[in-house]
Parts: sequence; structure tokens; C-alpha cells
Amino acid sequence: MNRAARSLTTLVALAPLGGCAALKLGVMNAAGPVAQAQWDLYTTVAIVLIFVGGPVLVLVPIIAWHYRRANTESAFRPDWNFAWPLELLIWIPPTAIVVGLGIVLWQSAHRLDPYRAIALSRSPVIVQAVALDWKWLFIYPDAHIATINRLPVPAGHPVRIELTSGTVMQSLLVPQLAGQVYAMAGMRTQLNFAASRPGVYRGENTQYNGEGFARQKFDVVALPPADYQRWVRRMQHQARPFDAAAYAALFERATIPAPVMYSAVPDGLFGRIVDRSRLPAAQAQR
Amino acid sequence: MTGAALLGRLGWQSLAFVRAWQDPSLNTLIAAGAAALVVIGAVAVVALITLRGQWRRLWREWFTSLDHKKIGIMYVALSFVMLARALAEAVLMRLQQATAINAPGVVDAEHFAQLFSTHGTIMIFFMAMPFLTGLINYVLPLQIGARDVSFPLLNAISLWLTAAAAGLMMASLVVGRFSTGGWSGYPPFTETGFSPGVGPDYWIWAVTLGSIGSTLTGLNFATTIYKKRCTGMTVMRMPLFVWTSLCTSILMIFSMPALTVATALLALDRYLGFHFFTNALGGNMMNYANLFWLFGHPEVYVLILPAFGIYSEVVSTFSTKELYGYASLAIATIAIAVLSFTVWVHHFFTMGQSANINAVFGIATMAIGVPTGVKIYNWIWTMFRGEVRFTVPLLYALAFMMTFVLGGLTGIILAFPPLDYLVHNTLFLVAHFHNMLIPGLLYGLLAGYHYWFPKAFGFRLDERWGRVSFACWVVGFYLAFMPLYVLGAAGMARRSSEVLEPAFRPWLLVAGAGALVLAAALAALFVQLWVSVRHRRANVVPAGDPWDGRALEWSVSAPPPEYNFAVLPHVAGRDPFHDAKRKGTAYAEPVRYAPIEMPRNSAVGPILGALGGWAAFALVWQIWWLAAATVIGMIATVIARSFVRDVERTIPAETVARIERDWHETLARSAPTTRDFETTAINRGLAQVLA
Amino acid sequence: MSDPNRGRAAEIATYGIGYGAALALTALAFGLVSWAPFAASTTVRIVLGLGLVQIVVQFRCFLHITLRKSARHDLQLILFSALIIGLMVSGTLVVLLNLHHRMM
Amino acid sequence: MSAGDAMHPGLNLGQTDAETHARAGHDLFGFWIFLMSDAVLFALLFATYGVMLRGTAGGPGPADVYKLLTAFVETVVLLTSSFTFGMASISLKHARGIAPITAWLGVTLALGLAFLAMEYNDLATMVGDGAVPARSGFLSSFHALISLHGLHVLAGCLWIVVMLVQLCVFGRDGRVKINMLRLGLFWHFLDIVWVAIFSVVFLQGLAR
Ligand code: HEA
Ligand code: HEA
Ligand code: CUA
Ligand SMILES: [Cu+2]
Repeated sequence: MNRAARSLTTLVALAPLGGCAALKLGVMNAAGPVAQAQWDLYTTVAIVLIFVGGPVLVLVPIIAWHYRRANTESAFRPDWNFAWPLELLIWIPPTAIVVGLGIVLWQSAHRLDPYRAIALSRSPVIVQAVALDWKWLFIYPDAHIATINRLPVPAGHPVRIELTSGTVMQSLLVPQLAGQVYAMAGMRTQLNFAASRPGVYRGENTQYNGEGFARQKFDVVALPPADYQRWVRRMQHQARPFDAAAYAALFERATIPAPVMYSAVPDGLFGRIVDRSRLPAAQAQR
Repeated sequence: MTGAALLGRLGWQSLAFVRAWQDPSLNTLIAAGAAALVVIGAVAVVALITLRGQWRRLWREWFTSLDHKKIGIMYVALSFVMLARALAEAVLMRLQQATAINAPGVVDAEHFAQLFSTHGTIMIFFMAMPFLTGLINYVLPLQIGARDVSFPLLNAISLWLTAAAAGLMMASLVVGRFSTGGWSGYPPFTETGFSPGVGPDYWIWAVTLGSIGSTLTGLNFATTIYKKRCTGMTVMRMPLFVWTSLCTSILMIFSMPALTVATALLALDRYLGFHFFTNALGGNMMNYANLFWLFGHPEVYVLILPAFGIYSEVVSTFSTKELYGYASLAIATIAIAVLSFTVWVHHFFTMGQSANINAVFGIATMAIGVPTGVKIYNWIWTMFRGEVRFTVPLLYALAFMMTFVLGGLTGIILAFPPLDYLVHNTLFLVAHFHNMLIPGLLYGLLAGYHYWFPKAFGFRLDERWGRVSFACWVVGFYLAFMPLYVLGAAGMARRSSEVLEPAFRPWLLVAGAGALVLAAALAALFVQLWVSVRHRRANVVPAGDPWDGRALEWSVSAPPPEYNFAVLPHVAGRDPFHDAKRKGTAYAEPVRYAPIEMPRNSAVGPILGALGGWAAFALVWQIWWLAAATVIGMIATVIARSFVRDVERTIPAETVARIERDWHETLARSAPTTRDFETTAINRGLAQVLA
Repeated sequence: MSDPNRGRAAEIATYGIGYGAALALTALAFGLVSWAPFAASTTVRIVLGLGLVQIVVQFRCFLHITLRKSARHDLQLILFSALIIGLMVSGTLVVLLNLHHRMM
Repeated sequence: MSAGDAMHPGLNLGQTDAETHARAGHDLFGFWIFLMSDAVLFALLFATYGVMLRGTAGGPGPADVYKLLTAFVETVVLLTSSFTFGMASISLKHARGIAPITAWLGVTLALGLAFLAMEYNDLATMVGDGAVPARSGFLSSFHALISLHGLHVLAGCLWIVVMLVQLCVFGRDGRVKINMLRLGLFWHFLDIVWVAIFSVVFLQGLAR
């Protein structure tokens, strides 16, 4: 146990050497209401769990050491094997804790259901995300633009992502903003979140899908709403139009070096990709 | 195209060596090196056996044996071999992640994917399962006072099917490539459309063979426990290890079919173009996740329960005290087993089902914490008012209790759907399950290995090297896996062959160092074995009871005679041997010895294993003639065996008498040891009993 | 050796009764579907109920699972299996139909 | 466990020695466990079938491919075979020679093969009409479920043949008896699975 403590100390000692930077990328540096609620829940649960695990961590070394063979002071009762008070102590409090946590769990599961819209006064942004090999396509159906591997959103507005996959099952995670949900071919799932302050947040696919998996990252760029509007307009005018070649390129199994933007995205592109997967295997799977 | 008919998809390109020759890179060279290791290892073993002229003896005394003790040992030996490979892969993975931070690293992405797929598959199916099956095999009949398991031949068949499956895993290193779909093999990624090669097929058939073996094993153990307990051993007098073995067997019986269905349907998709899990034409990949975890969750309790049983035995023995709260331990075990069928959805909280469903399964998951905690507290109360001896097995038990709790608590965090959304598929999850599997399962198996080794081989393992190894396991574990919690919470996805985030580097370096310490731990374990074998004369315990044991397995010689008990025991309490020693009735010699019937050796096990392995290989490479021939061969073997009537062999009373008298003479010659000297050469396996 | 007051005739009768009952239940179920006197959903429910009854009958008459003490291990086993199968099948249907609902 | 106690389900051993009785109690329990494990296999295929019912992908659905009459005839044939197997078990217990046993077993075998032939014919017709398993998820699950049951029946038939041979070679020795009892459990169990199949698959699919 000593050793364990020592190795933990090593870790703590190493942390200043840059370890803390990692933490900034995660939920503990939440940048939106969903992640914030998740982080609050996390800390609540963790505190309760300290009280659950604590007794074991304390009792095991103390009892083992106190009742060591060499200690002739300690009582030795080799036939003692039961006591109702102890029995009740080990069944009832944990059960009570689980009941308590269960209530928290039930409520939080409903409150943080990814399908649940974020209650903010501003209007929601709708984005359609398509998981591809090995990139993400984000369609902004209202603005008729699309991006690959970059997801600009207006800070302070709720974002509602509808997901599908143009290939295998994948999972979209933005740790600082929201948890993940799977994207599956032929199906639509949903993820709601909001960024409460401008910034750049790392997003990724967490479900292994082949060689390019580790590079399938993207940035969620939360812009001040006015900047966002400007960006949208700029894209509508300057970005490359989404044509047949662009559509075909989506399904090539490749990573892309830098984000790509498209304008003139046709209506119903997302629906087309959802339906595409229901075609016979030979056409859909390549 | 006669070549295709004859050899299916097999070609020169399939060989790892050829690939390395044509395209020599670090990556292909590592692959070829691994393949070479397998080939050289196999050749060396064969050569060694041949040179020493041991084939006949091996075949007669081991391969065809139906003795549960030998089968148990062979299982553990198998797990050893597989473990060495899986550990090497683990270290390679950790090195890759520590070096591939905005850099190419050691292996390429595809190779890395094979590494985690084979590592996970091997650790679960071909390290953990054979190891615990081996231990149960060895100990169970001894503990319930039986001469063998219910179906000895079936037992051998299970072993050889498992071995064949493990062989297939090894073959995949040399011929072809393994799956890149992880140990869970999720389609549609593993469908032909996305993984056209042989990889997923290797995975499918290895796992299927293994799971058939495990189902049969579960059936065998459950029947044994139900029907073969000795007189007086009521259900509430069974040693706790027997209880956990029973629950594990029940879990195997009912959960393995789910895996078989999942892999079989995937095979139908891949081979015959069915549409169970495809994207197109009405396939439903979500059902695969559902089926796989219907198996997968109970499976993790299959793994942990026997370890719990081992801890119960070890804590009680080395606290010199009766187990506290037997009934509640038994009830907790049953509760865990039953509850484990009600929580599988927690592995895919993120698939998109409603909050109601997630909440119900989340709460059910947390509920398992209660009986688990009860067990831990029972062990603590067992040490309470005892006399605790810090031998290696007990050290493992202590480290287990302190570390497992942490993993259990992170499990509770994962059970909260909103928190799982954040850390699912990240290194947080990887840290959770290694935190359960290493301090829980592995320490348990190691504790059991140290505890029962003297029983099986007649000499103790070296204590000093045991402690070194233990220290490395603990330090290595914390170093290798605690950083992963941080990385996971920071969003680092599991199964990443490359890292684009320099901020992760310090943690990855620590984890990499930890993996090296773990490798040292394993090395220390091998050194310990070597040292112990060399010094075995000093450490022999022929009397059979080196630890002042409590259950029946300690009441016979070490190693035990083939028939286990010359006279089947009668028991009247929970710790029968412990009580007998106190009452002075232990080691009583019967008035006379009777002849004993034991099953005759049979070649059916190895034959079915070999045919099964070749059938699987043929299916992987689509060599249809071979597949058909081997399957027909298997059916024919079974039918032929049903015509064999001469399946029993009688050990004459005189032989029994001679063996038993020898042992009693040894007993008479041995000086009783007090517990203070149990880890020294004085210990000859006879415990001094203070009435 | 076996139960003394259950002779050969009684055994044949058990199989006979089982066979008769099974035939009747089968015929009833097929009849209901063939002539469709009820709405489809009602029919399905009745058919599934009849199937269950028939399974119990066959367990009783062909497999001799009874409540007697001698068959208790087996009965326990079968009931436990029924529990697990119920959990697995109902869980699968509930979860996957819910998923279907939320995604398609 | 006294011999009288060991009145195992299907265990009608008559005037056998106590040893075989005890062995049978033991061996049959193991076989029951196997059957239950097998039952889980079938149950999960049923669940999969339920999940995939809607996955017709524009191809034929249940009502288009199932036929009530043949399903009924198949059911009656299989049920009858269960009854004739029961008669074989009774002869095993009471009859003197092996002739009645082999006769009843022969009838059972014939019924089993007839069932298989009908089923094969059904599936062949479906395949001929384009209702192949590769057409849709629904058809995949249907074919898998039915074929698995069919394979079990086929295995049962093979087992009957083996038992017929063993009866001739060994007469009614202990192991033959125990194997007959196992086979009995297997055969009756398949019948029960079929009840589930015709209720859940055929009748549910055809209910209007
Ligand atoms: C029992 C299961 C088990 C065990 C013991 C281990 C042990 C280890 N595992 Fe892991 N691992 C898995 C099961 C296990 N693992 C699974 C299921 C996966 C997921 C695969 C997937 O993604 O699909 C995984 C994945 C996994 C990854 C991939 C993570 C990712 O996805 O990014 C990594 C990375 O480094 C890793 C590391 C390690 C290390 C360093 C060890 C070891 O170094 C720890 C030390 C262990 C040993 C040295 C072996 C055991 C030793 C003995 C049994 C003693 C021998 C006995 C005698 C000599 C008597 N494991
Ligand atoms: C031996 C193996 C083992 C064991 C025992 C466990 C035990 C538990 N596991 Fe773990 N788990 C795995 C192996 C194991 N797990 C593996 C291999 C995976 C991932 C596979 C993959 O994806 O590749 C996984 C994944 C996994 C997930 C899915 C995460 C995801 O995919 O996103 C979840 C979620 O709920 C979970 C939860 C739990 C819980 C709650 C327990 C509980 O049983 C823990 C109970 C223990 C305690 C709680 C501590 C002690 C108790 C007390 C001190 C008493 C008081 C307690 C309370 C009041 C709560 N596990
Ligand atoms: Cu995923 Cu429907
Ligand atoms: Cu689980």
C-alpha cells in the first residue's frame, strides 16, 4: 500500500510538468450547460463515492495490520463468524446509498437525455452530422452550407445535432460540451448541447472504425453569434459548391488533411445519405 | 482455379514473413518477428520433446488423460503461453501510445488494431478463462470430496477445443491477419463490406470454439457440484470457492449461447450474405451489440467470481480464522450472478435508447455494488479478530481489496448514463476494466496459483521472488492505469494508435513505464517458478497441508493421488479438515482399502480438438473440402466413441494401499510446523495443531 | 424400482393424454388463424397463450417434469432458465424496439 | 440417493441395477443443463426474429411466404413422432426383447425424416420464389431459426440411427439405456421448440 502511495506521489509530482494541460481538454473544463451539468453530477457522485470507498481503504490496512500474527495483544477468536449488527451495517447503508444514488441517477438520466432540447431563450441551430471514414460531415440545412471536420456554432445558442453514418457505427464526442451518441447508417440519432462561451473545443469519433480512426478529430468552434452569422454568409458565397464529385468523395475511405467547406448544399442531402445505406449491400458498403 | 479449390483464400501473401520480405518496414518486421517467435517456439518445443523422447509419455500421461488434476494443469499451462503473448502486445501498445504523439510510433494503425483486438480476445478468452477453468478443475473435485468431475471425457474435450482455439489465435500471427474489430467485434465494421480479409473470420472461429468449450465446461462443473458432493456436504457447507464456481458455471451456461448466436449470425452474414447486422437490407447492427453484451456482461462476472472464491479461501486460511458471514457471502454471490443478467445495456448507454431504459439499467448496475461490497466487508471481518499472516496470497488479497474498490467506484460512475456519455469508449473505460481485471481477476488467479501450487506439485513457490513479483504488479498497475483515468476524462478515445494532443504526453509516459514494470512482474513470476523448481527439494510439502488449510483438498497428499481420496470423505461441518485436525480425526487410516474405478485415458479429446482446430482454420480460409472432412471426422469420432464400452479402469486395492501407506509413513516422519515457519524449509506440509 | 403404482398402462396413458392435448391445442391454434374469428392482435395473443399451455403440457406429459421431489432439481433448473430466457428475450425486444422507435 | 428416488424425468429404467440408476440421474441432469443452454440459443434467435420482423427491406413479408397447411401437417408429424418416441421409451422399460423398441424407434425416425423432407421442400419453394435469406434481414432471421431447428432434428435422426445400431450390437445395456433417455429428452425438447416456432413464427405471421 505504501508503494501505491508512492506511485501516486510520483504522479502528483509529474502533474506540474504539463499534466494539467490535459485536464483542460476535458469535462472538468466544461464550456456549456450540458457538460457543466455532467461535471456537477460527476463531482456529486465522486464525493458520495469517497464515503463509500473510504471505509474499505481505511479498514483493510488497519485491521490487517492490527490483527497480524506477530501482534499478540490483539484478540484472537478463530471461531467467531457472525454478528447481526455488523451484518446489518454492511447490507443496509450500501443499499440506502444505492437507493439515494438511484434517485439521482433517474433524474439526471432524464435531465441529460441527449435527445432533450436545451432550454435557452435563443433560437436553436440545427446541424446534421454524418459519420464518414474517417471524417465528419456537418450539414447546416437552413444555410445550405456544409463543412468537413469543423463545426462552427454560435455561442449561447442551443445546438441540435442529428446524426447518421455513411459507413460503420461511430460515436461523436465533444468532451467540453457534451457527451456522446452513436451514429449509425440508415438511422438518425440526436445530440443537444450549447457552448456558453466562445472558444475552440475538440471533437472526435470514439468508436474504432479503421486505420484513419486516430485522426478523425475536428474542432467545434464556438463564435460570438454575430461572427457566426458572418461566417455563414461568407461560406455561402465563398465556399466551394457541393457537387457530385464532392458527394462521391464523401465515401472514400480516407482522412483529410484540413477542414473543407461547401456551399450550395442541396436540400435533403442528409436524408439521401440515410436512405443510401438501406440499399443493397454491394452499393452501400463501399 | 484448382488452387482456389484446394487452398481456398490461402496464398503466399498470407504469410507474415513474405509480407515483411516484400515491404520491409519496422511494422512488418515486428509482425514477422512475432510470427517467427511463434514458429521458432513451436519448433523448439517439438524438437525438445522429440530429442528427449518424451512424446509417448506426454501422450500417455497428459494429452489423453481424463484426470481433472492434469486437465487443470494443462489449462493453466495454456493460459501461461497465451498470456506471454498478450502481455507482449500490451507493452507494445503502451509503447506505441507513449511514442506516437504527433509521430509515427512503432507500429502502423492497422497493426495496432490487431494488437488491441488480439490482446483483448486473448486475455479474456485464452488467458483468464483457461486459467480460472484450470484452477476450478484442479480444486473443485478435491474440495467437494469427489474423485473427478461428472464428465471427465467432456472435460478433456473442452480443454482441447479451447487449446485448438488458442492455436488458431497463434496461427493468425503467422498466416494472414487478425481482426481489427476489437474483442467485441462490432459490425458493420466486421462485415465483409468493411473488413473483407480473413481477420474477423479468425476472431469468429477462435471465439466460437472457445465458447463452445466453455459452455461444456460450465455444464460439467455445475453437474459436478450438484451431483458429486461427498456425504454430508450440504449446500450450505460447500467451501466458498465451490459456491463461486457454481455461480460462474451457471453464468457460463446461460451467457455463452448469446456469444455463440452473435458470432454465428455474424458468420452467416460474412459467409452466406445474410443480413443480420449489415447496414443495408433490413440488417440491424444494434442487435449485435445487444447480443454481444448479453454475453459480455455476465462474462466479466464469470471472470471475477472464481477470484472472489479464491480470496475467500485465502483470507480465511491466512487469518487463521473461520470465514465471517458465510451465508451472506453465498447470498451475495448468487445475487451478483442473477443481477448480472439484468445490466447488459450499460455497455451501450450511448446508442440512443430512451432515458427510462438507461435509468433502469443504470440503477440495476449500481445495485450490484451492494453484494460486492458485502463480500469485501466479509473479508475484512474475517481478518478481524484473526491472526493474519502476510504470505504472498494474502498480500494479493489485500492489494485486491484496496484497489478493486477504486475500479468498482469508477464502475458506479460509468453506471450513470450521463457520465457514461462522457467517458464511454475513452481510456477512462479502459482504466475501469483493467482496474477490475488486474487487481480483481489477475491478483486472484495469482493468489490461487501461489496458494494451490504446493498442492499440485508438492513444493512451495519461492516466497522472496513472490514478493518481488507482487510489488511489481502493484506498482506497475497503479503506474500503468491510473493515468488512463485522467486521459479518459480528458477525452482520449480508446483504441487510438496515434495521439494528436501533446498535453497527453506526461500521462502516457507514466503509463508506458507502468507497463514495463508489469512486464518485470511477469518476468519475476517466471524467475520465481524457475528458482522454485530448482530448489524444490528444500521446499517440498509431501504431507500436503502447508498452510494449515481448512477444506478437504488439504487432507490428501501433495501432489494428490490419481484417485484423490482412498475413501470418499464424510463431512459434518463447514471447514471439515480444519475441524478434523482439531478433533484429532484427520489422517485416520481406513481399516481396509477397496479397489477404485477411474476413467480410462482417451484420445477423443485431442482428436476432436485437432479436427476442430483444422475445421476452424479451413473455414477461415474457405478451404471447403477440409472443413467438410474435419466436421464429418468430428461427428464420426463422437459416434465411434459411443461404441466403446471399455471406458473404466480399476486401481487394485493393493495399489491404493501401497500409495496410502507410503504417504502415512511420510506423515509420521514429518515434524509438525507452526505457522511462524510456514514459508521456510522447515515446512513439510504437516501443520502443528494447537487444539 | 420405479414408482410401484404407476404401471405400464398408466405410462402409456400419460403419453396418450399428452399427445391428445397437444394435438387439440395445435388444432385450435391453427384453426383460429385459419378462420380468423377475432381481430389479428387478439388472435396472436390467444395463439401465444395456447402455445405456452402446450409447452407446459408437453413438459408434463412427455418430459415428466412434475412437482414431485424427485424432479425438483430439474424443475428448478427449468424455472431458472425460464427466468433468464424471459429476461433476455423481453429485454432485447424492449430495448431494440425502443431504439427502432427513436431512430427510424 | 436411493434408486427409487432417482425417478428422473423421462427416467423410466424399470428393473435396472441401482448403479445405472444413479448414473442416469447424474448424466441426465447434465443433459438437461445442455438442453437449457440450447434453449437460450433458440430464445435469442426468437428474439432476433422479433427484432427483424420489420426488416423486410421491401421484400416479401411473413404473410407472403408462410403456408398454414404445410406448417400444420409438419406440426402433426413432429407431435406424432414425440408420441411414438414415448412408446419406444415405454418398451425400453417394459418389453422383453428389443424388437418393440426398434420398431417404435423406426417409426419415429421415419416421422422425423418426413418432417425434414417437408421442411426442405418448404424452404426450397421459398428460395425458388426469391425469398432467399440474403434478400432481407427478416428472411435471414427466419431461415436461420428454421434451419437451426431442422439441423437439430437431423442430428436427432442420426442419433436414432446410432441407437438402432447400438441396440442390435449391445442390446439393452446400461449405457444404451442412458443414451436412449438422453435422446428422448432431446427429441421431446425439439418438439417443444417447434411449438414455439409455429406459434411465434407461422401463426403470428399469418394471423389476419
Ligand atoms: C483479463 C484481461 C486483461 C488483462 C489481464 C490485461 C492486461 C493488460 N492490458 Fe489490457 N485489455 C483487455 C483485457 C486485459 N488486459 C481488454 C478486454 C481490452 C480491450 C480490447 C479492445 O479494445 O477490444 C484491453 C485493451 C488494452 C489496451 C488498449 C487500450 C486502448 O484501447 O487504447 C491496452 C493499452 O495499453 C492494454 C494494456 C494492458 C496492459 C499493459 C496489461 C498488462 O500489462 C497487465 C499485466 C498482465 C499480465 C502480465 C498478464 C497476466 C498475468 C498472469 C495471468 C500471471 C501469469 C501467471 C503465472 C505465471 C502463474 N489493454
Ligand atoms: C472483472 C471484470 C469487471 C467487473 C467485476 C466489473 C464490475 C463493474 N462494472 Fe465494469 N466493465 C468490465 C469489467 C468489469 N466490470 C469490462 C471488461 C468493461 C468494458 C468492456 C469493453 O467495452 O471492452 C466494463 C464496462 C463497464 C461499463 C460500460 C461502460 C461503457 O462502455 O461506457 C459499466 C457501466 O455501467 C461498468 C460498470 C461496472 C460496475 C458498476 C461494476 C460493479 O460490479 C462494481 C461493484 C464494486 C463496487 C461498487 C466496489 C465495492 C463496493 C463497496 C465498497 C460497497 C458500497 C458500494 C456502493 C454503495 C455503491 N463496467
Ligand atoms: Cu441505431 Cu436504429
Ligand atoms: Cu458490464
